[in-house]
Amino acid sequence: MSLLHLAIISPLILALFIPLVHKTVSKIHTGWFLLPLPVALFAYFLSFLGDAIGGQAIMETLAWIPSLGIDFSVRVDGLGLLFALLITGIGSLVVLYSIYYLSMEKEKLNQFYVYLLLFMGAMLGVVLSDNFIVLYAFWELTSFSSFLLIGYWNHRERSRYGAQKSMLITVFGGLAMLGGIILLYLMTGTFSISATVAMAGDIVGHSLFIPALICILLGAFTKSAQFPFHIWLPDAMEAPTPVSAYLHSATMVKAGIYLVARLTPVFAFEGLWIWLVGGIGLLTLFWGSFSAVKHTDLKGILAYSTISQLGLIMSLLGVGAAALHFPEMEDGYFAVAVTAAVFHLINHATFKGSLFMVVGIVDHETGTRDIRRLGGLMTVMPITFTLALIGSFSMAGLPPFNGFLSKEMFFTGMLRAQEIGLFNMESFGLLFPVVAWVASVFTFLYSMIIVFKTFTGKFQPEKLEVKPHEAPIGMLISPVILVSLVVIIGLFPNLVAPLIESVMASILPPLLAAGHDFDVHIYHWHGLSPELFMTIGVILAGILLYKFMPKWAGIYNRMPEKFSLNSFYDKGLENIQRGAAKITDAYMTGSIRSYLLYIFTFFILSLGITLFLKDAFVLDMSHVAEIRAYELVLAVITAVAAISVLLAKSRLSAIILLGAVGYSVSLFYVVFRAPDLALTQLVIETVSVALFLLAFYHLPKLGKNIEDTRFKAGNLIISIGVGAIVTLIALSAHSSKMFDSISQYYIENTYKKAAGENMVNVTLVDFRGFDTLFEITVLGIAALGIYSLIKLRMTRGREQ
Amino acid sequence: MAFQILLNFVLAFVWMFLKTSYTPATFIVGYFFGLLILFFFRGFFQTRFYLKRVYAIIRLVLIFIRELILSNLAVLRLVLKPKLDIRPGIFALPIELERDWEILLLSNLITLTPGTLVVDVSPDNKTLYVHAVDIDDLNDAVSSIKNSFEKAIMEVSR
Amino acid sequence: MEIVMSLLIGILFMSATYLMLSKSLLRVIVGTGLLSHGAHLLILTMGGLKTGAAPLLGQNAESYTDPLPQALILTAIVISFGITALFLVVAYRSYQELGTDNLELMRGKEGNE
Amino acid sequence: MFEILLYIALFLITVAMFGLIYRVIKGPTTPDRVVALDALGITLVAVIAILSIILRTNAFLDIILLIGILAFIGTVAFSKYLEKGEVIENDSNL
Amino acid sequence: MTAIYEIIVMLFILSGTFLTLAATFGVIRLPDIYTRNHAASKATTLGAMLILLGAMFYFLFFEDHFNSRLVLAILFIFMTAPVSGHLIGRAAYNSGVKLWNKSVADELARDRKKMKQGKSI
Amino acid sequence: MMKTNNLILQTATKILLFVIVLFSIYMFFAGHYEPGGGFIGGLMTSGAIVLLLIAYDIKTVSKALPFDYKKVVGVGLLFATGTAAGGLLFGKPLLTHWFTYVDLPLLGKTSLHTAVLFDIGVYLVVIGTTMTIIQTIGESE
Amino acid sequence: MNSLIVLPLLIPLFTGTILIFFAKNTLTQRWISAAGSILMIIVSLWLAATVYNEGIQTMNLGNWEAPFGITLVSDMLSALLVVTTSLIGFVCLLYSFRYIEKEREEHFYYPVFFFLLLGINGAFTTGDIFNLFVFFEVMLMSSYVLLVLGGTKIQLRETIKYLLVNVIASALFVIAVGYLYSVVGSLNMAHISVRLAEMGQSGIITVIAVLFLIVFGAKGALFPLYFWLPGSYYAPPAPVLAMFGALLTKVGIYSIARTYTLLFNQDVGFTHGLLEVLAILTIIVGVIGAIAFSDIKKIIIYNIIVAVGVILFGVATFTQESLAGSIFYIIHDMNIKAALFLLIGIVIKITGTSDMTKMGGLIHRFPALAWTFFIAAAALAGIPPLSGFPGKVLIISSGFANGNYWGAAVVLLSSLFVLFSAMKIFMNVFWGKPETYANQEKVPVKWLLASPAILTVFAVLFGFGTEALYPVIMNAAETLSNPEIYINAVLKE
Repeated sequence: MSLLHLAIISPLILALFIPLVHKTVSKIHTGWFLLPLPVALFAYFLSFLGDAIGGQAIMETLAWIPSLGIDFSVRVDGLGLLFALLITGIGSLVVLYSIYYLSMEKEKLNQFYVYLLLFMGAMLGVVLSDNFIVLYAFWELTSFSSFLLIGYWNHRERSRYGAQKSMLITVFGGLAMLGGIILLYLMTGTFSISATVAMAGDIVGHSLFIPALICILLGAFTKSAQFPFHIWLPDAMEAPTPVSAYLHSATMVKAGIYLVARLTPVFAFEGLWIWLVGGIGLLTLFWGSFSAVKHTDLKGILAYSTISQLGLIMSLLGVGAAALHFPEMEDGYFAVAVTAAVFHLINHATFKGSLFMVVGIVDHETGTRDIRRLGGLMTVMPITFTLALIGSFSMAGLPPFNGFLSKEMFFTGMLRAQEIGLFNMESFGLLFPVVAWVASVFTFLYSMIIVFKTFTGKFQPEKLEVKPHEAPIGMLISPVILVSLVVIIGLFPNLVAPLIESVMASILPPLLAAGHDFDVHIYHWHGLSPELFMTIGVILAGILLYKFMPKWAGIYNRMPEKFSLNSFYDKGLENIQRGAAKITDAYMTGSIRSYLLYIFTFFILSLGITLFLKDAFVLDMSHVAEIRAYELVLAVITAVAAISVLLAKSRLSAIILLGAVGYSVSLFYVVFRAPDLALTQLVIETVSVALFLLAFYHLPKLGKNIEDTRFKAGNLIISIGVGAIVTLIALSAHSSKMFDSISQYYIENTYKKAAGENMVNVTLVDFRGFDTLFEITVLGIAALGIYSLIKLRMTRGREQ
Repeated sequence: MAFQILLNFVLAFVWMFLKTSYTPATFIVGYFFGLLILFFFRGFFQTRFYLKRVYAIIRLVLIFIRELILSNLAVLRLVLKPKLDIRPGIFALPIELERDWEILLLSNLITLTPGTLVVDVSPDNKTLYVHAVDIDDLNDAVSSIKNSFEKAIMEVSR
Repeated sequence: MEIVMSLLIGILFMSATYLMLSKSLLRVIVGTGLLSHGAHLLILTMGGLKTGAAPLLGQNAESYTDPLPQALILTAIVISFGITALFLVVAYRSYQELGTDNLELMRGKEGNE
Repeated sequence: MFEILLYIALFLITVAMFGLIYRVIKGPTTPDRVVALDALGITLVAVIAILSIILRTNAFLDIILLIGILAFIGTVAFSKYLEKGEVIENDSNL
Repeated sequence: MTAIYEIIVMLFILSGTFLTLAATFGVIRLPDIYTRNHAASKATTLGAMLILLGAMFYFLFFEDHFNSRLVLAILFIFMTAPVSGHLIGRAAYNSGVKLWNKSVADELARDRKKMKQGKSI
Repeated sequence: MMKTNNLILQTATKILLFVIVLFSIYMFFAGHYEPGGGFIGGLMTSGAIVLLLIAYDIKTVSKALPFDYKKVVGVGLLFATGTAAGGLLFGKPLLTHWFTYVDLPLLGKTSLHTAVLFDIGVYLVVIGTTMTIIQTIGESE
Repeated sequence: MNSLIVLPLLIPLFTGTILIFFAKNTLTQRWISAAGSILMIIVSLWLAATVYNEGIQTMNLGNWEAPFGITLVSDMLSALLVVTTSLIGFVCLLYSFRYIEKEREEHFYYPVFFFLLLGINGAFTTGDIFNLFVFFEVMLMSSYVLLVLGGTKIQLRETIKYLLVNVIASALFVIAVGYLYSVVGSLNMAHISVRLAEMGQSGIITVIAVLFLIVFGAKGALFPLYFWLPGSYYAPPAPVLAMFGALLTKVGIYSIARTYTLLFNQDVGFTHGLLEVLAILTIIVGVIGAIAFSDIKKIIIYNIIVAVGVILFGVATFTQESLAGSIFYIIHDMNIKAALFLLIGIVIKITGTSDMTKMGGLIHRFPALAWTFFIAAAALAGIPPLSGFPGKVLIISSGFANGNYWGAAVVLLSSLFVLFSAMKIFMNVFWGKPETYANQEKVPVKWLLASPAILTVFAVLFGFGTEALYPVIMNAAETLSNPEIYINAVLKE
């Protein structure tokens, strides 16, 4: 257990103490006890920065299940470190923010912070572990903590709905990912991520490679809310805003990005990867930004915006993966997409985090997030307005903020995508920049909506439940810090360049090995490049669309709700449950007869087919005993009696006939030289008949045969089948006697070693006395059971 | 009677002691001598000499077996006769026996002899209701039972 | 003989199955009785029939019938007796409580009242 | 000869048993069946006795007594059931 | 000697068989339960007893084995058969089975009627 | 339902009972050598008690035989378990039986066998079970 | 010779018998049963340790050399299962003290409870195929009694179905043993294995193997034979349900695993292929059932069926890895199913219903209950690092490795639906607006919660401590996948 491990699980450990703290120190907001931890962790992870930038990865291992190759190995390299810093950094800010956001009196803070800490620890685990299984474990933990956080206000129907949805989708992805991991394991024989990366070249052609790739991408896509799995994210907005800011924009949803980045060196050699990651990313980018515009809930807009931004990063990673195919290309030609991805990742965390916090402030101070009820808040909340403005502009890709820089690089990457001379990119590559541009227009549009619909225009206090005013200073600290980062990075982007370089080294290690080094320089001015024109086009088109929004917004209504993915999910879930109920009800009739029919049918079919397929029926007459006439007669009597039971009309005759069968069976025991059996059978038969008679006093008379003919015919067929199968197997089993019975031993030793002469009885009390011991136990239990059954009559409804 | 038998056994054992020989043969001899002694001193007992009763029992059995065989044959004839001209019925049989086992014995004997079967006993144990396959003469049937079986049983018990 | 016995066992199983598929609880119980008879005879048949004298050393025979199946059957007989008894009581108690011995009327969707 | 006669006897008794079984099935009243059943029990004794001779074993002679006892108990139970509807009374003095 | 033994045994067995058969014949032929009961409870019993005696003699003669259980069985059957017959007859009567329509007397019914009246008065 | 006179049955039962019980005990002891054993012995004994129950009624019988049959089951199980476990005390496996031959007066050379003890357990359990079942069913309304 | 092996059987037998004598004295019954149960745990742990250190333990009962007498065999698998059974028995017993009504306690609840444990432990321990039948019957008879004890309408009705199905299955068991005996002339499983190996698996043996599958499948709730389970398990009170759900079906599974590894291991393509198909279908129908209902009892009951499928899928794959996975999973499932049933037992006691649409908000009053349930549910779904995970990973990976992609995928996806069904309970029962229930004050929640909490802690420890268990389980899996070990231990050749 190294310090690094401790750092990762420290949030989990602290989580254990939170309820205690909450209980004992109820006067102070629990958040304050929490805050030092992420800050300290942030500082701690900063200390790794030097190593990471120097290209060194720190590795610590802690044995968990080494026998299965599962170890809690932690590896800090550029990629991991970047995420760790995001998690702890934004975590600190969110905790600080939440202290002011969540009221001490009304909320169950202990639960909230426990979940939050769980999440923080889990997320650190995801990005820092070097073992797939451990990664998966933490991955699921993030899903669960997200589930709990979304359902934090669980008295709300929507919260529960959102929680369930997010969990279903992300856990589904998680499981798919687990499948992928296992497939990878089968190819590589290791669960270690770094080892897998090192073996990447060897497994490309493996038959399991593509399935593994798809499975893992399913995990990444669901987590990162890629189309069509994005539907959970908007509903996750039911969580308290700090949670949305933290989990659902800055960190958890980026776990998928992390996974894709992490496994790029493994899978990128497969063209499918580029297409899937790039294509799905682009689709998500477009769909997210397009859908964001129609929303009126600020958080809804932000949710879709997050989706679209995640798609953007994803598509960049996909396109950037092409760099691995062309190690001979000049530095950064395709890799620029990866650079853009990493850079945008950082930027997105800053501006989107701040925007969420701003929306939280607006919600907190006005009581609503509906832009139709908001407006003109600029004057009331000037600081908030400023923050929102900067954040939105950065998101829209306007200079001089950091969003502009990454947006430019994004265009570069997309433009270069056309030139990838592989996988039909020649023909369809043009789609990439086109879609990217269209999506950017919508991005611009919704960014503007966020700022201007909320803060400018007519102030409508009458639509608000509370009187709005500027937020308390504590609540503003966090967004201010984030926004300053937006500005600082916007102005001095090369501050983060070393970090990006180290991250790229993690994503594209083969290039590093091929002699490249990533030299990231980010420029504000590229000259009059196509990217610049594209940006200008975005702005112009965006403004136009904003102006004429009422005219064209109708197209959103053109898409019927029932074809939307959401209703697909809802209907699907409902239909699955209803269908399941229907199916189950259809065969679980509650009638024992149907169950027996299933069982007997299965009996007949499975054994019959096996008999047939295995050609198992043999008939060997060589060692059968001779038949005497009286035996035959006895057999006929027995059979007649057995069949007449079926026809018995009164219960007494049924019992008498059953007795007749029993007595004939005991006669068989006589004929076949089994005196003990005959004795026992006789007595038991008599006692049984007596029991039947005893019970008859309490039972109704045998009703008429109510069954109709079809019912009877069905029964008859099944019964004949059962009888036939039993007979056939008996004949073959007897014919394929292969060995002498072990009972010769008994015959020899009954007198010598057990001092008895009746072998059956000696077997019962001595050789196999154990059977007897428990057989009488069975009898004893039956006696107790019957006694209690008759004596104990509990009234209904006490238990159920 | 039980006392007499017991005494006889004791005497037999005493004989064995005296002879210091514990074989069945000695026992039988001892028993025989004891029997003799008992016979001679029978006047000292309130009850009859028990061997008499034994004789009565044997007689009863003999009567019974005779009846059994005879009436079995009768029933056989009845059953195998081509024409079924029987006249069955239930008749009441007043009895003088009192003890349970006597009644049991009587009814068993009645039942075992073909042609008659005890259907019920009256609540006061005074009457047996007997089903007969062929009641040719009611009084005949009653008196034959009373004369043969009941008397023989009385012999045994009294 | 084994062939005859196998056929007989088949018939026993057939009757048992038919009875168990009927609606009346009592018939079902009778069916289970037949079923166990069939099963017991089967073991005996499978052990080989009439391969020697009864398995008593007092018989002083050269060969004896296989005693092991007999011991097994004995155990099975006793067990099935216990079960039949319990079943019977369950049947009568449920007739008391549920007021019917018709199994079709006893469905009760999967435990719902 | 002895053997053959035994078999004949066995056969005849089997015929008798069939006759009784006919009565068991035919009825018409339940007591009829019980009567036949009781007789069947006794016939069974005879069958086993003859079988014992055929098989030349005394292993089954216990069964004869047993059947005797059981047939008796069975008949008693049946007739009590027929008469009272229940076999064992809780308290007959009520 | 063996031949004589065999003849003795066979005599018992065959006569027993004959009785049994006859009894069955009666059971089938006779008109009502009461009369059938006669045949069943006696002739059968006697037949079985004869066969048992035959078996006993067989084992006594040929296997030199005096089987006490066989004797006991004979006695037992001897003791129980009439009781069974009685019980069945009574059960039949009490459960309301009518006598054959050609029956000539039913004094039990008469007495019971009397008793009832006596009680009711 | 009118009361019936059970005199014949009851008297016969009194006599037959002893025959049956004696026979059952014989069966029980014969088990090791002849057909028989704990099961049949137990069942026969309970058969005798059943006969009593039929001939009389539960009240009378339980007055005459005041056993709690469930406890008889328990005792029987303890007997069987105890005999079985006895071997463990001597370092032998469970159910290891032990026997010897002794010369007893009158009875002659007899084998003493722990299997008989085990069989007594079986005997008791069988009686207990059968009687519990029959008695409770009989008692129930 | 070590007498340790019989103690897990003798102790419950003895305790159960003693308890018969104290029927009316519930307090004494509780003390005795607690003592017996604890003793069982100690002994079984000791046994497991011995097996681990010294190899397979056997005892030739009555000192009759194998294969002539009955041999008890405790290999690692059976020892592990015995340990788990004893633990769950103890926990359910503790729970029963406060959950079971006095009337039931006075009517032989505890003795029969111990006989049930006896039957289960016996079935796990015996090395004789017919003796297995006897133990099955002990177990079944106890389960009938426990199921019907109380005599409510639903109990009676469901007992009839349960009884009938099991009577049939038992009869089939008997005839299967008969067939097998006819062919190989032996009952000792190791000996049968030897003889089967000698003769090669002829067609008839395959048929018998399928028959055994039907027999055990009916008890273990395999696909077309499981219909009796949901209804029957619905009827009894929670601790009984927990015992049933956790243990009974596992005996069937164990038997399948035992026979299909030790006896019928030659025509694997057919027999194990069939088993595999059935296992997958079992998972599917289980999942369908689990998501179909809004009754919490039923949801968990259907989850039993899912688990049966998963475990048997591992058995069907028949590699050492997959068997290890199945063993991991079976132990996990016994533990967690017991926990879940005990938990919903508390919920039902509090709310007086088992319909989750009629409840809500329990988390506010009973947070500990809610969180225990949450963790248990996560463990049920096989979320790492809880107990279900290692088994599932092993089963899936060996499924993939053997080219059974669809089967493994079904196993994988079943987790999702299992989680869904369990979380549905969590959200509907524990989340939502708090409501008040008539019984909520009267239920001794703290006491009752102790039992499932213990089990849940086990589930957590099991997950984290997988490494500690790993050699033990691999030991068990090795014995299963390599019958020679078992045979040599039993026949000592």
